[in-house]
Amino acid sequence: MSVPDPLLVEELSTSPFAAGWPHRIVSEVVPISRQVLYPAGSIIFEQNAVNRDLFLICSGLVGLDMRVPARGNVRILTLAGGELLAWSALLGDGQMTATATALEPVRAIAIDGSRLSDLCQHRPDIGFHVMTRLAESLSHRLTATRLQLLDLYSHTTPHVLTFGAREH
Amino acid sequence: MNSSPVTAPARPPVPENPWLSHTVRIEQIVPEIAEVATYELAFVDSTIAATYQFQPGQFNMLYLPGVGEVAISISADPRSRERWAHTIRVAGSVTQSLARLQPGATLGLRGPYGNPWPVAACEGRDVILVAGGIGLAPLRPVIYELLANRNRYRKVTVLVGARTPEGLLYPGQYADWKAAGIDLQTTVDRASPGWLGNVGVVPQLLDRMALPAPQETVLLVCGPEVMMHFTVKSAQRRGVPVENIWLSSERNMQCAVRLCGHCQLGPTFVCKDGPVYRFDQIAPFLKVEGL
Amino acid sequence: MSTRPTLAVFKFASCDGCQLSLLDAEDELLAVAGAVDIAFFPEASSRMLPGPYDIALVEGSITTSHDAERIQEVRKQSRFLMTIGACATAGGIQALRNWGDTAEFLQAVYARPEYISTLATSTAIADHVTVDFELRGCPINHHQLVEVLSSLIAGRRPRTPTHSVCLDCKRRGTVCVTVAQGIPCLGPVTQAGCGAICPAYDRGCYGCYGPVKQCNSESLGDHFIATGSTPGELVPLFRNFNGYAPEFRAESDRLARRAEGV
Amino acid sequence: MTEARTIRVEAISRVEGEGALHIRLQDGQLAEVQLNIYEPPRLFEALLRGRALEEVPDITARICGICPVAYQMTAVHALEAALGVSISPEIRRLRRLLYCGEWIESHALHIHLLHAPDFLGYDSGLDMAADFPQEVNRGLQLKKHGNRLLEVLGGRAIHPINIAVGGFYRAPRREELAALIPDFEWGLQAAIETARWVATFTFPDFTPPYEMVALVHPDEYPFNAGDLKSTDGRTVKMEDYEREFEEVHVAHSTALQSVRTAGRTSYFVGPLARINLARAQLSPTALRLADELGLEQPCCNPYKSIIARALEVVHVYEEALDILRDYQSFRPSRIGYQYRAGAGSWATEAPRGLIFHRYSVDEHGKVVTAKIVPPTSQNQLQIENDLSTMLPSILHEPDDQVALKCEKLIRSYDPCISCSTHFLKIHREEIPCRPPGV
Amino acid sequence: MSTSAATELFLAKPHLQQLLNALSARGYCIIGPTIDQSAIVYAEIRTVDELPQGWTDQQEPATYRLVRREDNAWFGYAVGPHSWKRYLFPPFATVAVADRTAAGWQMSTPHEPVPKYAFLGVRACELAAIKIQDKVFLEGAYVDPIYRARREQAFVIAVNCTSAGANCFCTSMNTGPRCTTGFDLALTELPDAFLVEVGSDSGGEVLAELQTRVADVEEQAAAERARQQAVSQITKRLDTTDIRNLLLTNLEHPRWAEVATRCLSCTNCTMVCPTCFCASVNEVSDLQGDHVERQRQWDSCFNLDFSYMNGGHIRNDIRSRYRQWMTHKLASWIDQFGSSGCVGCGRCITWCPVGIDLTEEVAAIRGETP
Repeated sequence: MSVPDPLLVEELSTSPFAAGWPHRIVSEVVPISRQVLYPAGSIIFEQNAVNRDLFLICSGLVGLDMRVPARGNVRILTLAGGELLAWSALLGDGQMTATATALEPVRAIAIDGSRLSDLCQHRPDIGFHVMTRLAESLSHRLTATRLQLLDLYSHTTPHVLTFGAREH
Repeated sequence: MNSSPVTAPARPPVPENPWLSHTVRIEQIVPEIAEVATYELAFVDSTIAATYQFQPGQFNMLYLPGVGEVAISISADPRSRERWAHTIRVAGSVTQSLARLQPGATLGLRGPYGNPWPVAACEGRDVILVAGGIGLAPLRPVIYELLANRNRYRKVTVLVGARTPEGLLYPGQYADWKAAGIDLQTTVDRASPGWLGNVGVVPQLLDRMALPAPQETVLLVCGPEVMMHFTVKSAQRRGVPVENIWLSSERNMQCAVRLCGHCQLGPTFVCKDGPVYRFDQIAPFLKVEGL
Repeated sequence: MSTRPTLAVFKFASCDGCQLSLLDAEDELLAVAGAVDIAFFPEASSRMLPGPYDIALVEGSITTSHDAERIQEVRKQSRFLMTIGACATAGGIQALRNWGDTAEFLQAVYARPEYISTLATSTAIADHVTVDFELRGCPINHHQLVEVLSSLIAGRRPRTPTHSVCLDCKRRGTVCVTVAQGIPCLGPVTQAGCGAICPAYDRGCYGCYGPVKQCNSESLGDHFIATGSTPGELVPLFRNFNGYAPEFRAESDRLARRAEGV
Repeated sequence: MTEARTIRVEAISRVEGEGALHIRLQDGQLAEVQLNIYEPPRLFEALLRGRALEEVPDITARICGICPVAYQMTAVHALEAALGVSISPEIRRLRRLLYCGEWIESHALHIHLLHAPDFLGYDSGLDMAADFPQEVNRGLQLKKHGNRLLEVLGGRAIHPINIAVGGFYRAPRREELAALIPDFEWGLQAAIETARWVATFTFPDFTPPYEMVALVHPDEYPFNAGDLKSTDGRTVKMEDYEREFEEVHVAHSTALQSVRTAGRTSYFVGPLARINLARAQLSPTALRLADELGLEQPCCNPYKSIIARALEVVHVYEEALDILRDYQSFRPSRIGYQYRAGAGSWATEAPRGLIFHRYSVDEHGKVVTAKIVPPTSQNQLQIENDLSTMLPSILHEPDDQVALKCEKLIRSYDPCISCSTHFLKIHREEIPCRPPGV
Repeated sequence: MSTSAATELFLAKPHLQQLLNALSARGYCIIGPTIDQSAIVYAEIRTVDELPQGWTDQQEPATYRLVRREDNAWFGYAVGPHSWKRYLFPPFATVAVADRTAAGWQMSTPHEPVPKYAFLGVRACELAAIKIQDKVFLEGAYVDPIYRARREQAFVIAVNCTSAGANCFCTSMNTGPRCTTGFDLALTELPDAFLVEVGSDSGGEVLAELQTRVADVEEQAAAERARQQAVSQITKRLDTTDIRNLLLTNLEHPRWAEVATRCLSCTNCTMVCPTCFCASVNEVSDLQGDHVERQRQWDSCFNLDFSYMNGGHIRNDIRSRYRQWMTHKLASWIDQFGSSGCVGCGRCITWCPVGIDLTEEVAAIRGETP
């Protein structure tokens, strides 16, 4: 295990994910984390592929696309700095539900999902902090998705009759 | 170069008959997005044109004789002296009929009415404008005002959400606004092919923003009620005080002069106490379904 | 002028009163006739042009299998199909058969009932085809008809008042016959449009314009019972010209069950 | 080999309600004439059973939107007969006034919008308005007067709401009726002009022998009182109506028809019958005008019904003005009554002719049986007979001309098919009437 | 002589006709109580014979009956189905007209003659109601010209209540039954006379033309007893303690749903209410659409379409509409106009076809009744 990158420690501890955590917990997570960079246009992971990393986006925009039969790739969400990506790496079996593409140069912290999971399992204090932040993030995501579902800007076009229209 | 700020004009003399409209002519119709167009209106009577002033956030009653009247926010530059822009979406009888008119046609206009956006309260502060859909129209006069006196305000951010990229209002002006020192971000609920920008709802843009001085940040929100609700929640979570949050509300508007009773929202009349409210003034009533 | 919308008037089981309302708009009739192209209106004109039509006014309810087919054809030929009156909108007075035994009804009226072709029910046009707009009334009000036609000619969606008869009574200064005289009146649950005539003539409203939106017929029925009416007496009050409109139907059925002690 | 020719008018226009005409010829000879009424049955007589007798005027009005008052008047009189109610002279006068309103609106409609176009060669009164604006507008004004009178007195023109067993729910205030007087004074003059105008039309030479029947009263023009008189000299009391007239199935016909019981012959009702039988009771102006216009006495040309109708309009304007000028509001507007089991029948004169109702009621005020014979039912066999008489002389003409001439003849009767409570298309198949679950 | 500042004058009963004559001579159209449609309504009257002499009204929730009094009092009733707002804020009025000209639409104000009304028989609660409507129509940033024109010309003759109806609760609202302000003349009825109080200069001028004299002490005492009788007959109460906050903090109270099972949303309460001022404007045009009148008519928050917006209804059930009406009347009115919108006349209780009693509803929200 290499010496912790001080920049990584700084980045992680000021991120919304780990902000406010006790140092001892951050320092447990740092060793299983690494900085990653994705050039614009590159694919971070593919739908249905297995990905073992949980990403904490530091900067840049990531598009999440889902394949829909007959419609191709549909972008369902974009994520940006401060947001979590690929939570299935921690909660699921690592199979990704969407394809993530870097729409801009993306800088992120990748946390090894299986080791984080182990850590959470053995260290309930770490588990509590990680899962709380994950739950918050998911809760926001769920609210946002609900708002999207509400289709707030749609409106039914009134029945317009076009014959005999007269100028006023 | 700065021009003078928009000061509250001396209240125009109360008309003898508050229902009486002035005749305005459609000078130009600018198609914006699907079913939305901006109508540039000019008073036929030049003496009225000379005295007519409005403040950002106020609305006019546009009247099509035989069809009816509708409240439309003024989306013009508050310094307009000849033409007053109204961005209108086809939604009901009046707007349907308006959509069939051509430049040169006349209609009635009375106003301006209602409480304006608190432009003075924005001075020296970070300003965030959040607009959803057609909600950008009532905020556009504020943008004109902020741009005209850009140095009076600190960071100015405009967050615009729409259903689709095609639903983003005034796209042709974004580059100018950005060039003039506004951080403008857009997001859509549903991406179209080729859209490379944000996908997601507009409160998420606010979530991502760095708010270095939330206490010194003013938030002006206009859009569907639910969108405003979540935007305000997000801002409150980030520490923006309720007294710095303003939003523009909507109700059935008939007289616009607090005489007909239609537009009540809790103990307020939207035509008189709104449409722009300080959030804490109506917060308890926005929560109640069917109020 | 070819840009004038074409108008057609179709009749099903009815009394003709609603289409007559158009001819009763004496002051506006010639103007209407100038603003639309009357393509099919047998009651008024021998000229009967084939469809399609821009505006179809449909009077009457569906009571025969032939009419059930004919309305499909009318729908196909019509861009904007508007029902006029209680028969077309709710089945009309002839929908009373829907609660009875139509075969027995026929026997009561005709010496040779076996010759008669009819359905057992009288149903609204909307039960058969999509209806774009319903103009209520038994009969419709010709001012409303002209207003709706004007709005269609002008290309806007027609709107007619959706408030209760009570509001119109109060506007015209009529004293409530239920409160002041104890006369059961359907005004509170009936849609306005007639001009609130009956109470102005010292009698209760009998619901010519059908149920007002979100009407609370049950509360009204219960109140009449609490103030001395029997459920049985109230059944026919709800079960008449618009008796088969869902809200009135539910209330008359509820009262009928109460009358029977169910 | 025989050659068959069939002429059909699928929808007779400018009549109220829906009917068709089928003419079948066999070897050039007229084989069958059918006035085919396809107005769907609405079963009023059945659905009246069990309803409160107070509802009868409201419900029977819905038989016909053109002449609802005729149904209401006949119903209330028949029910009053069943209950033993005598109405006051004030109520009687108001009822005459109400009938004036209906006659004006119905006659003005028929003359100007439905019938005159036949004489002047138009598809409709609306088309005719382009060339005869003054006449059509005058007609609309007259019609409007009739409707306004119905509105003041009845609450509304179609299906009035103020007609009660025993009288009126509310007697109008004096001012309400007095406000109509200026219009009616104008209307009387306009009605005279209309009569003079229609008398100038060219009438086909067609005068079959008719038995005409109308209600005749010694002191008043036929409305809602009197005895039934026939041009054959007989007089029938109202209560004997069902002995003298009956509704029958005729083998070759598609509809129920009312006939003289004796001999099962047709008879003629309506304006022409009334003028022929009660010319002396016409108002002074109408009577003078009848003489001025040279209307024969008796007149047996059905096409000249339009003149009779126009004279009746003059009459009712004059009568209405008399009533309006003398009117004072009164109480009670409605005579009280006790329920009792019984039966009553009555006949009145609808604009288009005699109408008859009979009801029996129980001691709780509920209808037990109802019988309604509308005017068109009484004229229908006569119309068919007329067609049979006329057709041989025009059969050489093309089908469309034959059809048009038949339609014109039918229209002169102002048939009101909607009120054919039991006119139907009969087909010889039994259709089960009870669907599952009912 | 009474210590009261106002001197009461004695007017023999038959001489009330002199007052009507004096007002007619001044060009007033006199509106007063009279019997029509089985009720005491406000309509144009010319003589005192048209007053409901010897009649009274018996009121209960959803019930109003005209009954004979034992005496022949001329003003011996409570309040009827009509209120004066019918005359000051007419149910129909044309607010503007538009005409299509070669130069486009021209909008103008219709100039209709303004009726000059004298109101006879205005009760204390009704004076309070007029005062409330004054605030609505005259004291905001915008003035209603129709109301103003009528109001400015109106001559008000108040009549003190000497009896009260079962639905009266003016004492709870501090609006009566004594007429204290807002009238030109105020009468108190005695068996054979009226004691008259002058409330304005024009009232004094008119009164000067009548045959009056100063009332003696006994007469004044009798008048006071008569007025006190009304106070003692009032049994209905509405507890107004902190009512604004009570209602505005109970917007989700289960009682709203309960009352919605009874409420017909028929608008009767709002129509008979002497202070309700909601209206809507309709376009009335000829078929060519070249001449358009904008017609204002009474509207009600109980109408579904009242809150129509963008294809939906904000108040889409009876619960929210009843809540809107009652919270507006009793609570948010205070925010808007500085006083309650209720004057305690009880009309909304009498004329509700199913007898909903707002005093009971308030009590229920207070938790005072089951």
